[in-house]
Amino acid sequence: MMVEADSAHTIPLLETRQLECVRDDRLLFSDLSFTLTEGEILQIEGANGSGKTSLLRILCGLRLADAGQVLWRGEEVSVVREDYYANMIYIGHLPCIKGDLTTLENIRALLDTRSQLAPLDEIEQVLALVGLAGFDDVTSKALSSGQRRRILLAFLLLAKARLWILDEPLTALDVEGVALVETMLLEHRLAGGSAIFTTHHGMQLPCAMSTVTLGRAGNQPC
Amino acid sequence: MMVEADSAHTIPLLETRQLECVRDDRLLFSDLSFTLTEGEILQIEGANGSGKTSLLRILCGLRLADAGQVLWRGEEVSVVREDYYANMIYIGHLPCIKGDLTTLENIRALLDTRSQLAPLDEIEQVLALVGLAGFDDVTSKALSSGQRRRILLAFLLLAKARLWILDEPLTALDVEGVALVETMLLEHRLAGGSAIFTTHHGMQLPCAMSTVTLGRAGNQPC
Amino acid sequence: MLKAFSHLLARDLRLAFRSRHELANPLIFFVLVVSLFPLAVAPSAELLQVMAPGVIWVSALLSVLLSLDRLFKQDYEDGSLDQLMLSPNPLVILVLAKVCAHWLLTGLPLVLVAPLLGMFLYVPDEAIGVLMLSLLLGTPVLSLVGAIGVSLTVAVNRGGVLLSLIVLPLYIPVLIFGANAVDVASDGLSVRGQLLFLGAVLALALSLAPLATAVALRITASR
Amino acid sequence: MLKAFSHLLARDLRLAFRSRHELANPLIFFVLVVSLFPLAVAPSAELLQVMAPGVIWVSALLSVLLSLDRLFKQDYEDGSLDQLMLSPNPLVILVLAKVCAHWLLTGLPLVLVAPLLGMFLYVPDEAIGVLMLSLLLGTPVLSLVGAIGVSLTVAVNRGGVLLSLIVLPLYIPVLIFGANAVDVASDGLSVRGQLLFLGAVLALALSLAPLATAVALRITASR
Amino acid sequence: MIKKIWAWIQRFSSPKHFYAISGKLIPWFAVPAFLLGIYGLYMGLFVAPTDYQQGESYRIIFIHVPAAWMSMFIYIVMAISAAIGLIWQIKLADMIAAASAPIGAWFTFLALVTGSLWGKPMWGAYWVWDARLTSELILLFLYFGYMALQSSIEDQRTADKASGLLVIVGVVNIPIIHYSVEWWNTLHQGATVAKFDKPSMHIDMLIPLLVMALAAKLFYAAIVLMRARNEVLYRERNRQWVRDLVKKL
Amino acid sequence: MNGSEFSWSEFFHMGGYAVFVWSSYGLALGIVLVNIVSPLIERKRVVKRVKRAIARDRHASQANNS
Ligand code: HEM
Ligand SMILES: Nc1ncnc2c1ncn2[C@@H]1O[C@H](COP(=O)(O)OP(=O)(O)OP(=O)(O)O)[C@@H](O)[C@H]1O
Ligand SMILES: Nc1ncnc2c1ncn2[C@@H]1O[C@H](COP(=O)(O)OP(=O)(O)OP(=O)(O)O)[C@@H](O)[C@H]1O
Ligand SMILES: [Mg+2]
Ligand SMILES: [Mg+2]
Repeated sequence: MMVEADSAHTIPLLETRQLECVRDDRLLFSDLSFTLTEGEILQIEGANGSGKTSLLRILCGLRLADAGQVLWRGEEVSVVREDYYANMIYIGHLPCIKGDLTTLENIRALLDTRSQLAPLDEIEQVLALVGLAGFDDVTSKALSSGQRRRILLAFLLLAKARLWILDEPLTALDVEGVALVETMLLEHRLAGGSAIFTTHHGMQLPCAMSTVTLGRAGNQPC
Repeated sequence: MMVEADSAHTIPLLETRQLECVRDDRLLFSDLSFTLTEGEILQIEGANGSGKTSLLRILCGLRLADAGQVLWRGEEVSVVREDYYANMIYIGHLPCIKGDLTTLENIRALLDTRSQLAPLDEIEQVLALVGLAGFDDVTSKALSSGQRRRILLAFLLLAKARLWILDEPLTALDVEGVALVETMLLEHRLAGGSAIFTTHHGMQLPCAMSTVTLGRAGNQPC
Repeated sequence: MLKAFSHLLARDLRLAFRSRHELANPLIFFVLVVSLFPLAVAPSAELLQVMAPGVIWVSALLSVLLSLDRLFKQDYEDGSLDQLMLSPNPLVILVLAKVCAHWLLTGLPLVLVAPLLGMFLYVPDEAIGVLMLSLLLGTPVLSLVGAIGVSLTVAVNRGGVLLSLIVLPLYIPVLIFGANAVDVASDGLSVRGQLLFLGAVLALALSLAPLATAVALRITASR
Repeated sequence: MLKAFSHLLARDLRLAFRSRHELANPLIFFVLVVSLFPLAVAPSAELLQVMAPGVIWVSALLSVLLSLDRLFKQDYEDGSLDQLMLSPNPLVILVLAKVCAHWLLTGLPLVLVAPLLGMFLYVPDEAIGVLMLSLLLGTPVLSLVGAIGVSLTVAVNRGGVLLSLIVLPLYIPVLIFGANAVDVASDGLSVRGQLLFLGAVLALALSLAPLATAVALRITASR
Repeated sequence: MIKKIWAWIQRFSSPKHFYAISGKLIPWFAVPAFLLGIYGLYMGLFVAPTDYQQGESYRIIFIHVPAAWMSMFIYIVMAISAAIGLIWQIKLADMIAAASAPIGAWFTFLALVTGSLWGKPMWGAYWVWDARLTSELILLFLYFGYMALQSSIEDQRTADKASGLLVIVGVVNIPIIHYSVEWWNTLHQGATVAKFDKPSMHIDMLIPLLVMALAAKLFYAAIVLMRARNEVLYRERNRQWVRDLVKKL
Repeated sequence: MNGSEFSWSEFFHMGGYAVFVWSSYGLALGIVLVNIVSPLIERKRVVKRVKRAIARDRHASQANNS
């Protein structure tokens, strides 16, 4: 809020400069620059294979861009890695869930990687919120695909990160689950958080939302 | 068509009788009976964890029901397995795709398991239809998640089975892909085929569609 | 049916040839393990010669064991196994095709490279033929019996060592008779008995193991 | 940072204890492989005694090798590894925690059960202590160096044998010195040199391997 | 100053520049390699005297020793270029490493086989489990491991870095090969077969040996450039300059 | 050889070690040749692949324009 005052000097939360990604001889995108400010929600659009997942992984620093930079509060991500990772959370296509651990243990393990602790009753509360009440001591391999995704939603809520990077968060969720994600995003934004996400299924957010659209893959040989 | 004439004696294509499924002490459904006739499209509805996947796998004979029967043209599935499998095709959550094979080889391998052959130009045509034109000699691990699902759609079209059993066929598909699946289902129905599918994302079919709804999981201890 | 068999065989072979290094791997593992022993024990010719049949057979067994994973595991995880089980063709035939492919890719190379390793370990020339023959009869059994083990553990994740626990005891008769044949041949005696035994075991395994594997798959892959 | 270390260690241990059979598996594999040898070679006491150090060490090495997969593979496949790499804590610490867990679950049990196997294979009593000590110094190196190998091959599917091709050559010095120490101790000679060497290798591996592993993970897990 | 050097390195190591220069360099290595090879063979086979202990069989030395030296030398070259590739992100260095591996593997193989062929008349066996022999065998496996890893990772950048790291880790084997003869002796008293008693070598033997070793190095330089050029063409296949160039071929 | 006159048959005989010596030299020659030939073949293959890629891209861009 204070920063807004002299917005001329505002440093965006996340910024990309001339990003380029090449996979298997195909130029997926190049010269991709955009910024994300606090409280902004950004959807990455694009057809299948247009490079959304690749872009998100580059934003996270899990993949190297073939050219260009990703800046966190004005500094190269690889330089301020610790600060960046402490404030960012990424949830991708993959489950990140151990079938042999219970719901509760899975959440604890995920939080542990971020060195975060959460009291049991808070976890219980969040589990109820995402529709997993009563499943806290069920081993995760006995959960359905949608239920497993809901564990990740709980993790997302508990981690309290400032920036969410979500790759198709609606996968496997039922109608109620979709509504839940929408609410979560709205509340996150109200609390000043930002988010970048992809989805193929129209997400209806009653708020301003920027979009970045990636071109169709395979058209541009590089 | 001929069968319709004396519909009193019509044997349904697929019929379930008092199916029951218990997983981990939770009764997912019981006393589930429905029929599917030729040219009928049936959606299985239900929240996350209500047992849709389990039901479909039981219908395929990949899983044993805890009680009840599945009949294919009036006969127990385990008895007429060969006839059933020659006319049915199941596509589940999993990719069934080998990352090391090319798109073309993957399709060939899938057809081979059904002892079906398809001439190259037919395959090319279908690939173009599902939006994979030009990807036929790309190894599949270099495809995006949506592109991989499209290989399965091509397989589905080429296998020319009478009954389709599809578990969330819209996963990872973009808007265009969703429209494609809708068209495929319609044409399949026009050709006299039947289908059973699940999805959480409203599929708009401009035709009659039956539904079976499963209850919320975990509510009924058994 | 024959077509289903040959198609699946071809697919598995193609899959293996696609990653060519992968192809050489069980072989290299075999060579590596065999050459670990002379390093670990004092490398005197007499000692090595006495150990040789045992070392070569144990290594062959281990390298087949290690490569078993590729029989069904991957197919289970990516769902291809579901499609195989939904095939109108009898599952037994398909299983047999996969086992054949596995043997061609792991067992056969071992048989072919064994003479070289035998020479490294000072196996007398007259026993080299028996070494190859015993492996030729024995390795298919290892693949066939291994298939049962894999199909039982396919749904268990990280089943690597569980698999060996299940399979190794079943391998022991083959190991004993195979190694013993080479041992006896080194002393210049007749090995007809041992080879007949291995042949009989092979016939038995060939007729029963694919059935058992098919049944096991239907049970374990139900998720 | 210490907390991140201990939490991850605890998670891995808990995961292992959750499937209890899994826990015992490397141990059982070790015992099984060691006992294959008396079956495969003519079981005379002198022969076994000469072979014993080599056989025990080779088997230990193989059972660690086989269990390496569980270090990162699963985490890579289910995406947990991504989360580890996105942790605000240094990756080296997390790697070290995972390697520690791995050693506690595979190396340590081997050290504890080795005396029993040594006695089975007629290792003289005075060499038993050295056997344990050499394994105690050597198995952590196997876990540490193995971690590098796993992290390099984590993105390669069916990398099982590729892993052994990469890792076994690096294991050989440890094997030679470890087995030799036991051998020499059986003859009643001093083994200070060998044990010092193993200790030095351990110190080196402990300081460099986690770093190399962390670097390798950042490279290979980019998909 | 440093900046200037850096800029120069960057320019020189650009694949395009390298391709142009290496094309001109190859003959400068290949021709001397050929001439030295002929001269070395002549000296070794016709001029060098018969060894009073080993008779004529020692002439294998002129193949065996250069090959053995090359097997280690090439590995070290690979490790250094891999390190350069990893640290300074110079693609050319990775290509040199990748191009070296098959050559190194061939030399290792040659050293192993000629060693065995020499061992039969000298020790009465083609193979003994001596430390040096074994560690040379391990070196062959390290080469194989590098090539296997390189080819099994699809993404070229990842493959280069991962296999580069592997070579660097594998460097520990080199001193083991070199010093193993002594270590093994201290360990296995009396068990050693390979005690190369080398009475200070006759100058007529030493010269052809050194000539052959030099010829081998030059040969390697020529071949590695040829291979690296192929790598450049393949990896830069989407660049315009490669396309223009290939169209003319 | 020094002093006594040179004889080719003696030279090829290598004091009884002919098999070992000449197979070493033969193998060395073979390996040298393989090392020379394989990059040349490889080069042909690479050039062919690049040419095919060029053709494919021209094809694709024509298809796009029309
Ligand atoms: C398969 C068998 C053999 C292998 C793998 C082998 C390997 C090697 C290696 C790696 C070197 C280079 C060592 C270094 O520079 O540190 C070398 C050098 C040498 N080898 Fe062999 N060798 C074998 C057999 C033999 C035999 C049978 C002889 C002769 C009796 C022999 C004589 C020599 C000599 C004279 C050198 C040069 C020594 C020096 O540079 O200090 N090698 N060998
Ligand atoms: N392997 C398993 N073992 C025990 N219970 C399981 C197993 N897999 C699923 N379940 C339980 O069975 C129930 C139904 O799972 P199923 O996968 O059939 O649901 P679904 O309707 O397909 O859900 P989704 O929409 O999330 O895919 C879930 O409540 C889950 O807890
Ligand atoms: N491992 C890989 N190696 C080479 N190319 C790849 C790899 N993974 C993906 N690609 C290619 O990169 C492109 C983008 O893939 P990506 O997964 O980023 O797409 P996406 O936008 O997430 O698609 P989807 O909507 O289907 O998830 C695809 O065209 C694909 O062919
Ligand atoms: Mg994606
Ligand atoms: Mg489901």
